[in-house]
Amino acid sequence: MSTAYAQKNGFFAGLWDYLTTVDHKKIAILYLIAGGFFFLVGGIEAMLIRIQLIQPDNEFVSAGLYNQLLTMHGTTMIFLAAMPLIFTLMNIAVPLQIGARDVAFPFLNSLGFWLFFFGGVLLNCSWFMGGAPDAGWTAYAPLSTTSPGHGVDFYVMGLQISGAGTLIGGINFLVTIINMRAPGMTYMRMPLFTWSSLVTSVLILFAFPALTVGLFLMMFDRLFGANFFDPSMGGNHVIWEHLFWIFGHPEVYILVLPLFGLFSDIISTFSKKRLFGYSAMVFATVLIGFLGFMVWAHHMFTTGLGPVANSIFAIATMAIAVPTGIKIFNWLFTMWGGSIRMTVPMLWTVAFIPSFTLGGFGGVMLAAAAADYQYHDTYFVVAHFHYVIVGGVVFGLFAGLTYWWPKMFGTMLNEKMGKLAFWPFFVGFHLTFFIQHFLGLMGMPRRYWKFQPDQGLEIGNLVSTLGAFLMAIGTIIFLINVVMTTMKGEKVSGDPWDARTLEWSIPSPPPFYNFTQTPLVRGLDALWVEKRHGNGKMTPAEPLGDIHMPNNSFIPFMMSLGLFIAGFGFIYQVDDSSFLILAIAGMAITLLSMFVRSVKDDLGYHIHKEDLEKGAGSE
Amino acid sequence: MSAEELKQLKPGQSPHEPEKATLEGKNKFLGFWFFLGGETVLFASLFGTYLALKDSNLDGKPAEELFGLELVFIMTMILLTSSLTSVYAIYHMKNLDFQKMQLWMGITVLLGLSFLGLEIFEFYEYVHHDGHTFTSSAFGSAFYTLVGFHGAHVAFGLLWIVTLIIRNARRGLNLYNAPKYYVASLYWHFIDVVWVFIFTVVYLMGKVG
Amino acid sequence: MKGWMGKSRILLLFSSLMLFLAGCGDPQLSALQPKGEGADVIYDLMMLSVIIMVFVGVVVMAIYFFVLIRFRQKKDHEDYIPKQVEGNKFLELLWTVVPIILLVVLAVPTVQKTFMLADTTPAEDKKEDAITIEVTGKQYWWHYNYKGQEVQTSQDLYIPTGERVYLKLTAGDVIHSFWVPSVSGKMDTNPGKNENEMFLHAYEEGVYYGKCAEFCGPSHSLMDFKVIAVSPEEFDQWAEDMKNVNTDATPESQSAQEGKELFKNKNCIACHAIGSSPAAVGPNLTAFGDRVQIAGILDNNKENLIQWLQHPEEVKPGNKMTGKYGNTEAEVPLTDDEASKIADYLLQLKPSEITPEDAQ
Amino acid sequence: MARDTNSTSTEFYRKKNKEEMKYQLITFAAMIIFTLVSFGLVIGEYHPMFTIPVIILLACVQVGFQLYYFMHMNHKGHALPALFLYSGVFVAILTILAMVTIVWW
Ligand code: HEA
Ligand code: HEA
Ligand SMILES: [Cu+2]
Repeated sequence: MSTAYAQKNGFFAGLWDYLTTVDHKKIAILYLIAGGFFFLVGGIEAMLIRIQLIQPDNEFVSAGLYNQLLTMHGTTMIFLAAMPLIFTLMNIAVPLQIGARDVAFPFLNSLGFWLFFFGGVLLNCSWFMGGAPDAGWTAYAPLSTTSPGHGVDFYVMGLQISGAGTLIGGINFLVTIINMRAPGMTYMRMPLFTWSSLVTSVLILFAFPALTVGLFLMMFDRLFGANFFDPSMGGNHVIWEHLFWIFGHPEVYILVLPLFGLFSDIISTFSKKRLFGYSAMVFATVLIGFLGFMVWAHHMFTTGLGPVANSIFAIATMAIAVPTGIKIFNWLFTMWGGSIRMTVPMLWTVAFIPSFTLGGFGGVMLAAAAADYQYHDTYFVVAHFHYVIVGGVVFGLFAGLTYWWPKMFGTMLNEKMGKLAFWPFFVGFHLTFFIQHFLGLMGMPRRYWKFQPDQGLEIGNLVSTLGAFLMAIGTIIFLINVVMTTMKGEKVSGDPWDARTLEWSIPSPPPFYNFTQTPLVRGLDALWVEKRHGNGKMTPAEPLGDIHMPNNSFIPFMMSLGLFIAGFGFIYQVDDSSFLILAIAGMAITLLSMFVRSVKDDLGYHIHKEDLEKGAGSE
Repeated sequence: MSAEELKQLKPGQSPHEPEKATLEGKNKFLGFWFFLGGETVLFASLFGTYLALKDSNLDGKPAEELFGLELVFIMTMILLTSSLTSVYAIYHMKNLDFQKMQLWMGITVLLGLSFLGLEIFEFYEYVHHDGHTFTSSAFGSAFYTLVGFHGAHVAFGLLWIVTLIIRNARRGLNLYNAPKYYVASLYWHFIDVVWVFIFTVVYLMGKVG
Repeated sequence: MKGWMGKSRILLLFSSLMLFLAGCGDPQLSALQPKGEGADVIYDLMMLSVIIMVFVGVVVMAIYFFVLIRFRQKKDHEDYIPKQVEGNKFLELLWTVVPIILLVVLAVPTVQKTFMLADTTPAEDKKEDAITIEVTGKQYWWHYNYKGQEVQTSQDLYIPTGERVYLKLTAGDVIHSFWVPSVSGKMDTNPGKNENEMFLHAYEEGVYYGKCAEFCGPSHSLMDFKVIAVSPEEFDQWAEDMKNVNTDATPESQSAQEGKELFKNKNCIACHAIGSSPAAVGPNLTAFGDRVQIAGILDNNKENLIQWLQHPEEVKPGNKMTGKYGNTEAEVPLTDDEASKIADYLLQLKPSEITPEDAQ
Repeated sequence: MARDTNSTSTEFYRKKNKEEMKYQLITFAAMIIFTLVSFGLVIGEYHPMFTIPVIILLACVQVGFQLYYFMHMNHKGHALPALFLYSGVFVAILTILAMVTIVWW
């Protein structure tokens, strides 16, 4: 076992390594590849949507296909692109920022990834197996429960599996952040990205079970004849709406909070100042998370809950503007008096502030329940959430990937190209979505395959589509940048940004055990403290000693594969009960893998002190 | 540390909290409690759904007529007792007395099995005597889903504990498996916690009407 | 870098473009040109929120641009280390309290208007003659039942101006949402027991466009309807005419008479009622000749009607009429001749003197 | 791991565990009694407005016993489990409240 960390070569060895890895840095790369791929898929779906809406009465895609495209666009972007890309950032940065050798449960980390991956693949298989889900990403019953074909079944099974992965990931980061911090890394010295990852994980923990239950009920209704949402059998579709949004609203903060944290780190780094109002920022993050659970019904103002419920949820929703505002102003005042370097990550961050603020304003306008009777289910809502999601989450992902790219790959994305990608994306973004506010108010509902001519909606839709093309250009330039950087392969130092936090105190990319010696943290912005008041290096908290590492494992892959197979079985047993065999076989693979995992001792291995001195594993 | 973890622990030795003596154990302990926090929301969603649909029985029997309390009472007593027996198991674990721990875990499993058997019998009766099925009305769907989810938890818990008992029968207690036993017992208690609400909210309140 | 100048120019361009667009929008459709009580009340709330947002936005952007211009790293200042400020109690309190105040200013009218719009019991003195209409949304059309009046129609909703008309909303299949932007906000129509209520109150006569706002299937975007607001006198006459419609009247032209027979023989009548009868499988066709549009989206002329009768799937994908009438074996369920005759029959169904033309 | 074979300390923990076991037994007895009372109230057919709140209260107390004694939440080192459990309970209550109030109208 002691040779496990010897370099293996060859493509298949490399592939096997990635299939079995439990190293958080490699899992980050897996999330990046899969999430990036799904982002492109979701983006292409978005482009098709926009092309269909370029002119009134367009026949570019059929009605049925349009509904599949819009459903898959929303679902893919939220669950298969944004979430995993956020997990990329969390995986690469959180353990390093707190001075840990890995996450608390490396095995579960890998399991989380593979569940997400197979869930996503299952969902997208629907395209090739008779049609994708077509009831919107919100899958409101009874439209979803009565949707013909198997599209919605794929939605249910795919999200169930990938949702389980997310939940596991959330618990993992919680325990990691709580239990694995280096000596001296108190809660109030954690970088904001770590803090917001902590809060996000809490949201995942409490929000996803509601989705799990909702999906089970829908699965039972569609596949096993239950009647939860069927009014003629005493069911009630409002239950689905509640369950979906009890999950769904926290979900949008799950998406944006980690990036709030990231922006805090980036602004502080590139302004050369500590974060203004650190403790207020932490407090605001927690408060947003807390309030996030009490506002879900703002998506249901027109469902008919009555004025009392609507008013309560309207006020609770508005309250979230306060902690968010605290954040906006603290960011501005971090830059105030600083020395701002406009690098590419900073550029995305600086663009985020006004974009997100605008999106937030849209949110507060929506929160005014009475007014939402006009906005709801129109392009005003589409405009709002793309402003916060693209302007907050996607900008953040571009910023974060550029920022941590050197940590992940040891190479630096080209700055010029980065700016070249930024501008078309930024301009295109505003062109696409700003005008949609007005489209909505001028009477264009969302999820419309066609709009009618001569109703004053032409110009707005045309502008919106043109903007989307600009975004595509920006994305493509970013991709070219990635390819060129990888081909050049110029190595950079451990700290290319002159940054402040722990992850920059070790080489890029880090050795697989991260820290040769666990560092001693002496203040907020641990590395900065050493740069200003020490010799620029972290002081070790322990003498050089053996390092205990977990073993790689193929079991997570197998467990997820089993569920993937079972998924098909459950879906198709409606047509032919012999498919139940597939379901049973799949479940058996999963259970058997679990069984193997629990009876086989997994004690890991040690890297010996002597090897560390020789520099084992550092590339 | 790894080889050390497998060293058998004997009565009279330290540590007195073997489940939390290693970092892995501490992680497991914390992670599992968090998981239970999530499970709380999961069951709340099921309870909520049940409460919303409990009167949607269409032409089927309403809850008052359907439920009998004798069986539920017996099941409750069995499950409560099994909670106590697993407490005994952990008590002996803390004294590093492996044999007794295994014994009490075994008793817990037997009680769990009889609970599950009675539950299956109960469902059978409902389906065959009362025509109360999963598909007969929204009430049926909600009832079987809530109680069935609990039953599935029981079944999974049994598989888990049995695996632990058999796997470790020969090698005794050590720092590697102590957290596993501890966490399994937490899980078992949680199942009991859920049952307390099920017998109160579903059966007793159903009977009251 | 000159990027920032570029950016502010873009923003300027935007805002002027937006102002131009805001004035536009179809007056029969736009929520920005309220023509009824609900839309009006909401428009005020919208404007209040816009004012608050503009105020906050100006403050944020002012600080933002100042910071970005003033505190960029200067050339030869790469080594400059700014003061590491921890925070500022006063400022932090300021940007906590001011937003709270602004939100209270927004929240109070929000609550007020939410309750006001939910008030669907007629005032005491209007109780007797308040008009209540049961609205049912179905894939992909709308049905209206004027309670206590024995009048049922589909698609075109006639209401009197100058008073609140009360709606009770349900759905026959999946959720829909009833939205007439220029008159009032939307409300979902739920299948099952959860009936919703709202009111319409049009200030002026007019034909207002209504749309389905809850995703309901392939033809969700084609589920348009019209609200036709006429003067109270005209409305009374309309209701009277509708009540007394003679469903057995023989059409004048030969072709329409044959059309009437075909309407029975080709199975149309199985789903469509003519005359006041409860919500059936398909829209009620009593006043079909006066419809503003066919199927909600096509101009009302014979050519379009024949197109609809022969190829409904091309007009409204996923509709429930396809395959239920005429020759179900054939590629086209009705021959050109049959379709033409049925069209003639339907287009002469004009039982009332009150038509959309009167709503001007 | 510091290996402490000091027998007096072991004795001390043994005693402590035993002491605790006594409380566990009392807890168990209380739980059984609560259950009996709950069933009794229902069988006795008292007024539902009385019965329902009481049996729910009894269930909550009983669950509290499980959590604090059987699951050791009364021990130290359980601050975070408690925090997360109660956060879960908070979301749980919101969910159930919504389901019983704003699902039918
Ligand atoms: C990252 C995702 C994200 C984020 C962060 C938000 C943030 C907010 N959202 Fe949004 N929202 C979505 C994603 C998101 N939303 C999505 C995906 C949907 C639609 C789902 C669907 O139907 O498909 C949606 C829909 C949605 C609705 C339902 C609309 C409808 O369907 O009718 C509402 C209604 O209240 C709402 C409100 C808000 C509010 C008040 C915020 C607040 O958090 C915003 C707070 C921020 C600010 C206000 C700006 C900064 C603050 C200041 C500068 C301080 C001073 C400000 C004031 C005093 C106003 N959102
Ligand atoms: C993370 C979330 C996310 C993101 C990032 C986006 C990004 C985009 N979204 Fe969307 N969107 C949603 C989440 C998201 N969206 C959701 C939840 C819905 C609601 C769905 C529903 O109603 O159910 C929705 C709905 C939605 C609609 C409304 C559809 C309707 O109601 O009918 C529209 C319309 O304009 C739209 C457009 C866009 C556009 C133009 C982008 C752009 O920003 C995309 C930019 C990316 C690209 C343009 C990719 C470019 C890639 C290439 C060009 C490929 C190159 C190829 C190779 C190298 C192979 N989205
Ligand atoms: Cu929300």
